[in-house]
Formats: sequence, C-alpha cells, structure tokens
Amino acid sequence: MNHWIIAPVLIPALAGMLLLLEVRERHRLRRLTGLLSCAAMLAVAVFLGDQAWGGEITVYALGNWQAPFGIVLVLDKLSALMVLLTAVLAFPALLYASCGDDRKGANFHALFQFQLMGVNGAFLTGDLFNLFVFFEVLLIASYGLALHGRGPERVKAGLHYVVLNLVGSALFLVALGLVYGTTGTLNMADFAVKAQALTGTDATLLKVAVLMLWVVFGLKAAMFPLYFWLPAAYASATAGVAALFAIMTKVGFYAMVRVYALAFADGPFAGLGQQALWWLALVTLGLACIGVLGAKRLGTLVSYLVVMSVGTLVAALAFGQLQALGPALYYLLHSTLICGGLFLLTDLIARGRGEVADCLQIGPAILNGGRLSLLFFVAAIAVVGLPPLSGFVGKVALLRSVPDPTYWVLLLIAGLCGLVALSRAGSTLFWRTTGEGSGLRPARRHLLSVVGLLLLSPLMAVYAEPLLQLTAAVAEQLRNPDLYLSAVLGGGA
Amino acid sequence: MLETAISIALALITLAWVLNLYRLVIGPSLPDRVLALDTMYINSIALIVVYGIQVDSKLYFEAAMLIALIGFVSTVAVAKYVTRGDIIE
Amino acid sequence: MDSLIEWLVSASVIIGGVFALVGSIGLARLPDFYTRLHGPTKATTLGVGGTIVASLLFFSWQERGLQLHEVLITLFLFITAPVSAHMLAKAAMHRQLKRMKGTRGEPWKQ
Amino acid sequence: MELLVAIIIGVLVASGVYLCLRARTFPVVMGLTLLSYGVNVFLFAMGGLKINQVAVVGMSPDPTDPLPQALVLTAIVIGFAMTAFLVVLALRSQGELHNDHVDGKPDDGGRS
Amino acid sequence: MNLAFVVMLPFLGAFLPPLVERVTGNRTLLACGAAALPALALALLFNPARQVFAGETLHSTLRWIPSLDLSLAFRLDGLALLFALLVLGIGLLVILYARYYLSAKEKAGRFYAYLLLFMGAMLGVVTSDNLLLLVVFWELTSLSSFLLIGFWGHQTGARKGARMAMTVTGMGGLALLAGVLLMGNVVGSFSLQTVLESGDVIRASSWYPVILCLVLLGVFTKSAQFPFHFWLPHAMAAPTPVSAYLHSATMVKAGVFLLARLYPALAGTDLWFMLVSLAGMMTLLWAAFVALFQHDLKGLLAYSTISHLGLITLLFGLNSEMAAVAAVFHIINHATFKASLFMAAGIIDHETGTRDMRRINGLWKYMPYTAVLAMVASAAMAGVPLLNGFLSKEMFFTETLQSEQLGALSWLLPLGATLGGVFSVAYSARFIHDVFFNGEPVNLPKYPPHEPPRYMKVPVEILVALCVAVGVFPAITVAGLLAVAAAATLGGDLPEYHLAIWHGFNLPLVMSFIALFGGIFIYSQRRRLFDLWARLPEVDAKLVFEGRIQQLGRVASAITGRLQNGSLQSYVAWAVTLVAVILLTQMWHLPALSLDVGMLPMDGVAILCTAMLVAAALLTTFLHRHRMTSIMSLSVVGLMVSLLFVRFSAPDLALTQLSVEVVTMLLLMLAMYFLPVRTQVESSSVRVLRDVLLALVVGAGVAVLAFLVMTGETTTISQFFMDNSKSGGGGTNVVNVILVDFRGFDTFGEITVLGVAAMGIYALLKDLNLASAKYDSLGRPWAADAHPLVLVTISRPLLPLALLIAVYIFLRGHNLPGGGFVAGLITSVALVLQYVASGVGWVHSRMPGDYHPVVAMGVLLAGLTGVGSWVFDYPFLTSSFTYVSLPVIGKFELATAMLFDTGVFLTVVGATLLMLANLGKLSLLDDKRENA
Amino acid sequence: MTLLYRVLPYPSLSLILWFTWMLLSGFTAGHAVLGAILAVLLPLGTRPFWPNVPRIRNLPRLLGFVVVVLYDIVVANVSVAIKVLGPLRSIRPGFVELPLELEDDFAIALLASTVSLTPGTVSADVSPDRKTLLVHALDVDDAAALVAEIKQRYERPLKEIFEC
Ligand code: NA
Ligand code: NA
Repeated sequence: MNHWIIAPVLIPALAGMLLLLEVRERHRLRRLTGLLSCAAMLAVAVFLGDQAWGGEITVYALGNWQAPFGIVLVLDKLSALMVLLTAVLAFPALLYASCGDDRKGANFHALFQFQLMGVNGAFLTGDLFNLFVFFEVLLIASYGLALHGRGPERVKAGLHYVVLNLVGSALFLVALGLVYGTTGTLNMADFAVKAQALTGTDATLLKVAVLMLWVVFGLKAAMFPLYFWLPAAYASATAGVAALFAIMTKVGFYAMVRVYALAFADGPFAGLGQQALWWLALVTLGLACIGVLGAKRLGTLVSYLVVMSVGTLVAALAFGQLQALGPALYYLLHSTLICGGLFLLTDLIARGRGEVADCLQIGPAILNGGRLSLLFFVAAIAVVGLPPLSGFVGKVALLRSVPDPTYWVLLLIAGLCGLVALSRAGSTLFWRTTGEGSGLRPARRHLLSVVGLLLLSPLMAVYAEPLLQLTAAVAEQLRNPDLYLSAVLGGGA
Repeated sequence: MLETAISIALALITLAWVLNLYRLVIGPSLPDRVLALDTMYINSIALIVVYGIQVDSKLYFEAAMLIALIGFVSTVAVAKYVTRGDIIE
Repeated sequence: MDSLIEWLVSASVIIGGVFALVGSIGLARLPDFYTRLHGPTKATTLGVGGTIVASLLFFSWQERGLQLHEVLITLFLFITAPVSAHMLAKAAMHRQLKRMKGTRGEPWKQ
Repeated sequence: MELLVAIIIGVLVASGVYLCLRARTFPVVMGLTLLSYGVNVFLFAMGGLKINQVAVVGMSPDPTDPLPQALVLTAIVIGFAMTAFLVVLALRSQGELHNDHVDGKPDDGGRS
Repeated sequence: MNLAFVVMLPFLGAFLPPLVERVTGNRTLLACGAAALPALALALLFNPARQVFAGETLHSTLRWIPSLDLSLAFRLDGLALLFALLVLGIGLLVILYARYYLSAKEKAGRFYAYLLLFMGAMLGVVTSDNLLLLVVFWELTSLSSFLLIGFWGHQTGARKGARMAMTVTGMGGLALLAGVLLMGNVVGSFSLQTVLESGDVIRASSWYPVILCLVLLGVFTKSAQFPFHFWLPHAMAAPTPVSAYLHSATMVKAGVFLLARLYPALAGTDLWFMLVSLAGMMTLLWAAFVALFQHDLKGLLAYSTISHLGLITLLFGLNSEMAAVAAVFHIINHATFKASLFMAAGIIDHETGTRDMRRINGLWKYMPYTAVLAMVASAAMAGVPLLNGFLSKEMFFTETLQSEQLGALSWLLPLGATLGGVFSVAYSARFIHDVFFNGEPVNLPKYPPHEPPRYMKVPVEILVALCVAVGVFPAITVAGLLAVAAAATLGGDLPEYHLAIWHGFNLPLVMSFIALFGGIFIYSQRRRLFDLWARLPEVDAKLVFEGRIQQLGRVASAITGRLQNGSLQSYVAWAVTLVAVILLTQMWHLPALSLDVGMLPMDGVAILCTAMLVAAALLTTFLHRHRMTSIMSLSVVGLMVSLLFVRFSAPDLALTQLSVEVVTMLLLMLAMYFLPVRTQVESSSVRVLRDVLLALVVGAGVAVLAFLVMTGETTTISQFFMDNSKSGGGGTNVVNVILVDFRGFDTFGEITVLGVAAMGIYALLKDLNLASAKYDSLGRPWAADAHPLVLVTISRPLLPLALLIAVYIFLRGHNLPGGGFVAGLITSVALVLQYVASGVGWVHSRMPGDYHPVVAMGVLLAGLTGVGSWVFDYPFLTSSFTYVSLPVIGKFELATAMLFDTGVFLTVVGATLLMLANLGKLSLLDDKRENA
Repeated sequence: MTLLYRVLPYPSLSLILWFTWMLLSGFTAGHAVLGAILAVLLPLGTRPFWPNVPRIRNLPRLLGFVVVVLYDIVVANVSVAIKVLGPLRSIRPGFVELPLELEDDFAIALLASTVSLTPGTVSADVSPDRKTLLVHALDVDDAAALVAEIKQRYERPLKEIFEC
C-alpha cells in the first residue's frame, strides 16, 4: 500500500509536534527540525509529482473506509502540483525566517509546520468537510503566524483577518450543511455525481450552497469585495510569513477550481455563478491596479500584486470551460513564487533602510544596495510580466487563451500599473537617497532565500515549454472529471 | 397518569425558567443575574431528568450529571470576577 | 406499569416541579439579593431531588433492579451548589447590594 | 418542531450577524459565538429532527442521522478554539492599542 | 546557431565588465574588455554579411516555447544587417568614447554592463524572426534603457527621465504585445516570414485597424512620435554616451525599424497613410521648431532627433516604395551624424562643465579640432550638400512632391517638408554659431576649455568621416547596404533609384536651397523669436508627467482608502451583503413556504423554550453594551442550545456543548478583567438600520434554507455508518465511531486546530503588557479574600471525583454518549477550578505548568495510532478492535480507537489548560510590574 | 500500616470514588475491579492537591448527620416555601454571626455547605481568622436560637466526626 500520499500532511504535523515537545527553546534545533521537515516535504512532493504524472489518480482511503463513506485523499496532477508548489515556497520562506525573525515570538516553527500541514491537507483531501477542517488548520496557524512578532499594526490587521475568516468559516459550515442536506454526502466526487441529479427545491438549495462556497473560497482567495483584509495583513506580517502566505490565496483558488471542475464545468449546473465570478474577478483586477498605484509602502504594493494575481487567475477560471486553466496554473506558480520572493525582498530592503523601512519616501541609502536593487529589478520585471521572465510567459499564455477584450485591456493595464508603481518604488528606494544608511546588512541566508525564489522566474521562463505542457496536462485531467470520479468512487461512476 | 404528571412537571419547570429569565433580565445587580443563571442551570437538571422519564431513556442522564458537576464553575468564576476581578491569581 | 409505582413517580415528579417553581418564584419575587439567594436552594434540593427520586423509582421499576446512579446528581449538587451560593453571597457583600428594610445584622466588608 | 428550530436558527444567525457588525471587540466575540451556535444548529438540522432516536446501535428503531452530529461536534470544538483565539487577540489588541475598538481607534474612555 | 550566438553575445558579455572591474581598476582595460564583445560580434557577422549581400536571408531557430509559438528565431536579411551594423558599430564607438567620458569615480563596469544589455536587446529586436520574440527584445530595450537613463539615479532628472521613458515605452510595448498577439491570431503564426507574407490577410481582417493602432502605439512611443515625444528630451539626463547611442542609432530607431519591418504586412492602406504620415509630419515640424529654442545642447539634439524620426516616419507613411528606400537611407545617415553630434556635445560638456548654450560661446578658439568635427556633422544634419544628410533629405523632398495621397491637398506635404527643412537648418546653424562663435564663453565651470583626450575624438572622427564619405561617394560606400536593406524592407524588388549628389536642377534642389537660406534667415532673426518663445507658457513635460503620475497615485490612494478604509465593520458588511444578495436572488427560485408539510408536532414546552432562546439571543444582542449582562444571556442561549440537542436525540452534542460553555465562561471572565465592562454608543442610527436589515435578511434566509432542508427528503450516506458501526468500528455509539474511526481524520485535524489555537494563544500572551484594573466597575477596591475558604476546601476533593467522571465518560464514549473530548473538558474544568480556587502559584507548585508537551503528546498519540495501521499495511487511521476475556472482570473490548481518543483527551486537556492557565498568569505579570 | 497508608492515603475518599464508580457503571465484577483501581490511583495522583484533609473518625455519626440534614432539608423546604409564597412583609431577614468551634478548614467548609443546603439559611462568609461564620437567614426571630440550633444540629456532629 502506498502511504506516501499522506506524507505531506503527516511530515509537518510530526515536525510540529516534535517542536512543541522541545520545551527548552533550543533555537538551532528548532530551526533544523523545521528546515528538515520542509526539505523532506519537498522530496516527497517531487516523488508524488512523479507519481501523479504517471497519469493515474491515486486515492488513499483513510481508516480504510471507502468513499463516499470515509474520507479520502486524492492525488491527481492538480493536487500534486499544488503540494509541490507549497514545498518549493516553504523552504526559502522558512530559511529566511530562521535568521532571527523566528525568535520574535513564541512557537513560530511549530505554527509554520502546522500551517503547511493545513495547506497540504486542503490540497489533498477529497472530502468537502475535511476541506473545511484543513482550512481551519491552516487558518488557525496563519492567525498565529500573522501575529508573530510585535506591533500594533500587526495586531489590528490580524484582528481583521481573524474576524473576517471566522465569519467565512461560519458561512462555509452553512454551505456544507446545505450540501449534505441536499445531496446527502460530503465526498467531493460523490457530491459531484449526486448534484447532477438534483431538481426542484433541492437544486435551488444546492445553488445557494455553491454560491456560498464561492464566497468562502473568494474570501480565502481575496477577491472583491472580500480582499480588503489582505493588504494590511500581508504587509504587516513577518517577511517569511508573508512569503508563505503567498500560497494562501491560492488555496482559495484551488478550492474553486476543484469544485468547479468536478461539478460545475458541465451538466445541469454548468456555469453556476460563473458570470458573477467573472465580473468580480475583473473588478478585483482593476481595484488591485488602483491599489498598486496608490500604495505608500512596498509591502502594501506587493500585497496588491497578490490581489492582482488573484483577479487574473479567477477571471481566467471564470472565462469558461476551463480552457484557460493550463496557462492560469502556470501563472499561479509564477505569481506565488515571485510574490513570495518579493515579500522577502521587501523585508531586506526595509532592514537596509532603518527607520523609514519600506515606506515609499526618501530615505537613507541601503548599504550594498546594488545587489538588492538588482534583485528588485529582476523581481519587478517578473511580477509585472515583462519579458523575458516567467511573468511575461504567463501573461502571454493567458492573453492567448482568454480572448476577451475587457480581460486583455485590464491585464495589460495591470501590467502598466505595476510597471509605473514598481519603477517609482524602485527609483525611490534605491536612487532617491540621503546619505549612507544605518540599516542592517542582509545575512547570507537572507540573500540565499530571496535569490532562490527569484531565480525560479528565469528558470520558469527557460523551461516554460515543459511547464506549460505540464499545466496543460493538469488542466486536461481536470477537464475530464470522470477520471477523478471513477478513481474515487470506483468504476461505477 | 404518569404522562400527565410529567407534562405538569415540565410545565412547572419551564415556568420556573421563565421566572429565572425574568430575574436575569431585570437584575438589577450582576450577582442577581448570575444567581438567575445558576438557577436556570439547576432547573435544567430537573428538566433533563424528567425528560428522561418521559421518553424512557437513560441516555440523557450524563448531561444532567455534567451540569451538576461542573455547572457551578461558571457561577464561581463570575462571583470571583465580581469580588476580585481576577479569577485566576 | 404498577399503579403504586406510577403514583409515586408522578408524585415525586410533581413535587420536584413544584419546588423548582417555588424556588424560582422566590428568586423572582423576594425583595433583595440576600433573600433571593434562598430561592434556588429549593430548586437544588427538593426540586431536583424530587425528579431524582422519580427517576430512581421509574428506572428501577423498568429495569427490574435498583438503579441508583441518579443519586450522583444530587450528591454533586450538594457538593457544588453551596459553593455557588457562598461565592455569590460574598460577591453581593462586596458590591454592598441593598438589603431589604428591617434586615438585622450587618454584612461583612469584603 | 422544524419551524421552531428554523426560527431559532434564524434568530441566532441574525443576532450573530448584527453583533459582528459592531465596532468593539467584545460584541464581535459575542456575535461570532451566537453565529456559531446558529450555524451549529443549522448543520445539526441538516440531518433532520428526530425525538428520542439516539444514534446508538440497538437502542433506537429509527435512529437519527449521526453524521451531522459528528460534524457539529467537530465544528463546536473548532469554534471554541477560534473563539478562544479571538478573545485573546482582543486582549492583545487592548494591550497594544489601548482600546477595544476593532480598528484600534483611540476612544474617550476605557472603563465607563 | 551562429546568428543566435551573435545576438546572445552582448548578453553573455554583460556579466563581464562588473567582474573585470572587481579584478582590475584599469579603465582602459575595462573599456577594451567591453568593446571586445561588439567587436567580436561584428567580426562574426562578416561572413553572414557577405551572404546577405549575395541576396540570401539567414535564419537560425532555437526552440523555446512552442506552445506559445515563441521560438528563439533569428533572421539576418538586409534590414537586420543594416541595423545590426549600426547597433554594433556605433555601440563599439560609444564604448570607446565612454572610456574617456566617465569619470574615475563612476562605476564604469556597471555602465558597460547596462550598455551591453541594451545592445543585446537592440540586436535582438532587429534580428528577431518571431514577432513575440521581437516583443521580448523590444521590452528589454525599454528595461535596459531605463537603467542607462537612470544611471545617475541620484539626480532627480535622471530618475524622473528614466521612469518617464520606461512608462511611455513600456505602455507602447504592452500595446505592441496586444497588437502582435492579435496579428498572430489573424495570421495563425508569429513567424515573421509568415506574417510578412500575409499582408493581404492582415489588411483584409476586421481586426486590422485595431492591430495597426496597437502596433503604431508601440512604434510612436518608442520613436518619440507626436504626441508621445515628450519623454525623449528628458531622457537626456542620461550620460552622453547613452544619448549618443540610444537616441541616434538604437532605442528610438527601434520604432522606425518596426515600421520598416512590418511595412509589407501593414502598410499600403489609407489608414496607414493617415496615421503614420500625419504623426510623422506633426513630429517633424513641431520638434524642429522647438529644437531651435533649446538652450541645452543635448536638448537641441534631442528635439532634432525627434524631428528626424518624424521625417523617417513620414516617409514610411507615404505608402511609396521609393519613400521607404529614402527612409532607410535617412536612418543610416541620421545615425551617423547624430551619434557624432551627441559625442561632440559630450566633449563640450566634458570640457566646459556645462551644456547651456547661453554660456558656451566661441569655443572655436579653444577646441578648433572638435569644432570642425561638430560643424561638419551639423552641416550633415542641416542637409548641406556633399554630406550624407543632403542626399536623404533630397530624396525626402522628392517623395513628398510625388505623393498624391492627400489628393487636392497634396501640396501640403512638400510645404511641410520644406518648412521642416528650414527649421532644421536653423537649429543646426544655432548649434554651430552659438557654440563655436558668438563671442566669449560666459562663466564656464571649467575654464579655459581645451581639446579632449586624443582617443575621445576618435569615435567622432570615424563617424564624421562616414558622413563625408557617404555624402561624397554614396555609390561606393552605402549603396550596397542600402539596397539590401531597402529590399528587405519592401520584401521584394527595389524600385529604380539612383544615389548621386547631383540630380540636376529640380524642385527638390530648390526646396533644399529654400531650406538652407530660410534656415539661416530664421536663425538671424533669433532674438525676436527667442523673445516670443520666452513669452509662451513653459510646459515642462517632466513636471506635467510627474504631476500626472502623482495625481494618479493620489487618486488611486483615495479610491483604495475609500474601499479599504481600515474599518472591519465595513469589511464584514461587504461580506455579509454578498451573502444577503445571494440569499435574496435565490429566494425567488424557491417554492412558496408552506407549513403544510410533515413536521414533528410542537408542544408547549418546546414553544416556550424556543421563545426563551430567542429572547436570550435578542437580549445578548441588544444588551451588548452591558457586557456582563450580555454574557449572562449568552450563557442562557448556550444552555438552551444544549437542551435542544438533548431534545433532538444528540446527547453527545449536549455534553460537548455544556462543557464548552463552562470553559468559554471561564475564558470570558478572564478576559473581562482587562476589557471595559461597557461599550459606548457609537453607531449612527443609519448604520444600525443597515446592520439590522442585513442581519434580518441573512437570518431569515438561513432560517428558510434550514426549514426547507429539514422538511425535505434526502437519502444520505448515514445508513452505512449505522450498519458498520458495530461490526466495522467496534462501537455502538455511531457518532463517536464516526469521530474516531469513519471520519477520524477530521478529528485529527480538529484536535490539531485546538492545539494550534492554544499555541497561538500562548504566543499572543507572551510579553503581553496589559494593565489590570485596580478597582472594580463601581470604583471600589477589590475584595481582600483571594482564596475563599469554602471554595478552596470544596474544590480540592472535587478534583478526583471529576477525574473519575472523566474516566467514566471517556470509557463509555465508544458505545454510549461521551468520549475523549468531553472527558478532556471535564478534566480541564476540574483543574482550572484549582487555579481559580487556590491560585497559579499553588497549582504550579504541585504540577508542571507547561502544557505544550501535553498538547504535543495528545496529537502525537492520535497521529501515531493512525500510523500504527501502516504496520499492517492499512491506510492511516485504520482501526482495529478485539474482545478480551479476563477472569473476574469478564469480557471487554480493546480498540485502537480508544488510543486515538486518548490522544484527543490529552490534546483537549493540554490545549484548554495552556489557554486558561496562561491567560490567568497575565495578571501576575502586571502585579510583577507593579512591584518592580 | 505505612504501606497501606501509601496506597490508600484517604481510604474514605477511595471508598466514595469506588462507590461512585459502581453507581455509574453498574455493580459487576469487572467494574468492581476497575473501580477499585481508579479508587486507588486517583487519590494518589491528585494527592498533592489536598494535603491535609481530616480523617473520618466516626462513621456512624456521619450517617446520622446525613439523615438529620436530609430531614432538615425537607422540613425547611416546606416552611420556606410557605414564606416565599406568602406575604413578603412578614419575613425578617438578618445576618447572623456564628462563632465557630470547628478548627479544621474542611470541617468548616462542610458546616458552611450544610447551612447553605438547608433552605432558609445561607453561609455568606467565613472570617479570615476562621473563628466566625456569617450566616444570612431568610426569616429569623431569634438570632441566638438560630445560632444554637446550627451549633447543636450540625457543628457538634461535625466536630465529632472529624475532630473528636
Ligand atoms: Na489571573
Ligand atoms: Na552660446
């Protein structure tokens, strides 16, 4: 029996528990534990990716109870991809945080591991209520992480983040209740099958449930009008945490894709809420542009870039028939990694500027700013979508597969806004300086994590073709939900 | 006869509850309200026990026992809050 | 059902209900906190006690054997309820709540 | 009975939502608690209502749906964890921002 | 391969100079190192060039992203060769020139790196054989030019100039991208060859106007065509070698290059003529006019560049093959004379310390040699015979005369052309006269100026020599190159033309002379014109642009601030509104509510209890300002909900809810010590009304949903659990078996949540600085009795009793209501009661106070129980149970689920105590601070 | 004796626990064993939490005391019920100070509880020096008589049970 599927959940869980057992606060040991766990996760994720690429969808029936009665983990190409992405992002983020940020509060490493557990669980589970549980795991850990360290800004942003998500969780439960009340099941595949047969009142109730699910996922993904919490929360979080959070919005997006692909791409409920999703995504994109232009801190700017990527992605999903999903997933990989890297870089810059931190105003020159400015330049090019880095590839791929004028205009404007804002930010941070700074020099591990993440952009551009093929294969598998259904429910589906 | 008696008892206890809620609302002091709440908890024990007889089931006994055992902790906590502010010191 | 048992159970249940109600009437009706504090003791003791006796009789009869575990409820209540009352009295004295006219003696300063 | 439960759910949810929209951390905590009561009852009700049909094998001829109960149990525990976190966060906010406004706005008086 | 390598060479080489700089401080060596790359590239182009001259087009393709039809495809035809030579040749000269221009302090290594990056990008643009690839390089030129223009980033002008250039050209680049993508859609390929062969398809497509506009937007921004010309003068903040390079032969030429490149695909329509020639004409005239009034040496050259680019654009717009040839020719000529002029300007700047022509006068005396070079180049710019500028300008005049595109208004074209010529001569005259003559220099920062270092002049000499050579011997110097380039531009046969100095007396010659003398006349009238100019309102594009950008930022900030106003209330309101909208819109599709459905009968007790629950909920809500009262009524709600669970056959839920209630109350009381006991009225009545409405809609909506589901019929998967609970899970309490077995994974996640919440709370509480109240809410000092005797004494024996009950509840859980969670809560409550009764110090002197390990052990135990099933090759959390018979004791069950439930128990105990005990300790910190 | 003491530091508590367990789980052999194990283990485990609880020295007296208290509860309940339902003007509440002879904390607490359990009186406070118990009585004619009655009916037996 192949137990590896559950490893991405159990490895961080185990590491988290060991970290809790370690009561003597030996920081080196804690760091080592955390990093080893991340490394192991990376290895497992690669292995699982390889397995998923065999084309078979692997189902792991927890407690040996078959779907739809027990909870199953499902490893298909999409979940493998997302787990891999998480692992790739987590390692540098943790490495960065392990340079001292982890000591600014209690239980950082354990929280970090549990966050990963939650994220991986959410990606792997094939059960809707279990998805809720893992959402809560990742949320509660993220609450702790978001508040890690000190400062009133962080507390305020954290409070908003927590309260909104608690409201979201309540809504999630209502939606799940309706799902169970109408279809009598919680397994995603079974749900997809049963949903198709609903009529009359039950069908309407199910519609309400699904629309509510969109709201819940939209809140996690940070879509208009539910993204307002994000900029403050991300901008005020510790750098390593903010970098890891780059994946969090993608969890919401993932959940949308999963549910949509299984149950609503086809059949009687095809396109349920799609129109609304499309317009909300476009508004998100537009408002993110405005946010990027108006940002007064680099951290906020990057946060809006995250929102921008969400708008871009959800619009591509809502455009219809999952035809843009392949490029969207490529873009997702790119934006997650680069935004993560940018959060780290923002912190390095802020450290270098002392008091002024990442405020976009005149400040002291950064000691050895050359390296940072180079990194910033690369990251900006990548995130704005200028050639020759991954952002350009992703954007071109999206433009080609979403032939809609509004989308084109917005996406191009988004690029322009990013360009204007980031060139302004960069010139302020690196050029418009007064005297030598008293800020801190980046540590080697700091630079290593940032470079590690940002280097992925050129790599993703160089290997764009295989990656696009890969994401296209993911999309192809999703376009054919029968594969998933028969894997989970057996041949009968 | 038993059924009637039980119905009457249930009605009496529910009525007691209403009076408790009345005290809880009008107070006037915080100890009054806590006392009302405490009484409600105790009346609930009676209610659960009577309900157990009504439906001829012992499955609800533990709920009543639980209230008897730890229900008072809430009351103690509030009382300590009133006198000391700090309930764990 | 045996009519004697039924009669006994019914009586106990009603006694329980009555005392629960009387306690709550006291709570609602008595003029100051200290006197109101005496109300719930009725619910605690005879109110719950009556229903417990009923339950004891009923299930012992039903199951053809002595069923005593309900007694535990009373046991626990007898342990915990005085503590609540005591703590509430202290709270009231701390708050220097008004006493009804004609109360003899003084509460202690907390 | 179903009507009563629906009314209960409605009132709990409405009260919860209203309190969540208040400006201080305390009512928000109260609101979220009420909301989660409402949601738990809602989730519970999705299995349908049955009286004295506890889902214990061999004890009830027509047992109630146990699954929503299990879900609600999970939801209660998670809800408790979240509430506890929020309460402490409210304290942290009080400690760092010196007031209990959800946006950390300074106010005129603390303990009035 | 070879070709791709040549293009990549500068990119690869870009890493070299910074490295060399680190090794050696020798600037000459550094410059030579940097120059070696273009030199090598030029050498490598030698053979291919011969093939191109022989009429071949060289291709070289590397795979990159086939699924986007984006390949590293390069082509070398005449046009590409021409531009490659300009890019590399002038680049080489600029590097040599920069060796002397840059001061010793400056980071020359970085400069060369940027320059080489730019060179590579430019080379890529001109040799791309794939339109997407062209866009890639196109944007790269914008990016690298941003770095070059902003090289002196400490100067405001440089920063703003760089950003402006980047923003404008970046915008154009995005438009170009869109245009190219559309073109690709129409043609079905991004291959340049295919696109060029599909001109008819493109022009016939309904997308043609859009494509043309988007492409032209790219072209016009890049080539600084009206109305996008404003960025170029401000790019003069760059070091002069950069200007010499970017604004003569490369960056701005990328735009006109694209016109040439796509000529076969896009040209030949009226729209093309209107847009291109109109923009060209406007630019030509306006920039030439403005150039005259620039006092900055480089400013004059910048506007002159814009003007000449306008001329070239105009030529392409004429839709005539001959005009295209002229355009290509002028591209060559402009590159040579303008590069040399910029370099000369740089020398003057370098030697005098200023570029202000009002201060620079009479340099003829101080640097005659440079003066000669500059004057020759200026003359070429003015179109003086025997110099290269004359030849192409003559062709230009000819073409304007021959165009009939404007019909009856066709005479406007030669008129405009002549007028442009006039101003061109005028500003050239100014460049010569005002700088080298016109009296003595005024207040120069460096005085006296002298000739620059010998080798700084070499690049200028070479370029000026080229101007003269082409001007005098066009046929033997440039003709071949022009022919292949023009042929490649037109994508077919060349028209009949003849490069010669003398074409006889004809109208173009007359126009040339009008321009020459008119220009000199205008320059002679400069005082009056300057006065006039000075009276015109001065518009600084940089300020305007910067203002716009800042305004944009402010507006954006304002909009963002509106939406994202930092108010949680509004965020929650948005979310709730969304839900309300969903409910409202879907309600219409629901059937009319009917009470005439199968329901359980109501009874008086239930109705009364419902009424009480509702009342308590409303009380909690409306009394929320009286916080303690609100908490009390919330507790009533909790109690009622527990009883609801009792009523509807869910004793497990009732037990859980009741014990959670108690813990929650402890938590709230702990918190209330630090929080205000009242909330003041803050919400306006409008706000309250809005919130009440939202609450009502959502509440009613959810109630309706609940009612419909409850009264509907759904077959669920539950029967399976009922059937398999005993046989498969070993327990009769199905709810519990679901929790620890069927859906044990949920429970595993759930206890993780609890544990993580406790950890998070611990982290939040650590070092929390909270002042506790010294007086109660009535202003009295707190009571003295911290540990009342009765409470202390009674709570202690209660502990073993409660533990006993916990064990009982735990053990029966699998078969009857109960379980690890409730048992854990009972245990926690009993322990917390000890804290409450006897204090933290007392408790911690009797047991360890760190509950982290307990939480960890709990989750670990649950997890390990799950992992245990791997031994038997079953999935995680597969349960197993067996019945054991012992003498006396009898038969009992052993189940792994029990072990799992023990994990739950431990986690619950650890987590609640971690939360409550640490919250309780908070006040101790405050006391300690007081005492300290 | 020492070994027995080590295993069963509080035999009466262990007995109560065992009996509670049997009540809860039913009188079977298996539960008798399990209950015995728990009755030994739990007091041992929680021993640090209650260092000096007095031993019951007179078990029959204890049983007698329980019967008396239960009887008093029933009687007092009825009389108090009448007062509660009757005219309120007729009741004369008062705080009565009861000088304590008991010295042991646990015994004092038991007395206070007993006073509170019998309707009509609530023990409101114990003086810091543990010499006086403050009792609130719902209707008191003669404070001295009340004090005497409490001392006679409850305090004395308690003293006998615990302190000899
Ligand atoms: Na405390
Ligand atoms: Na001059």
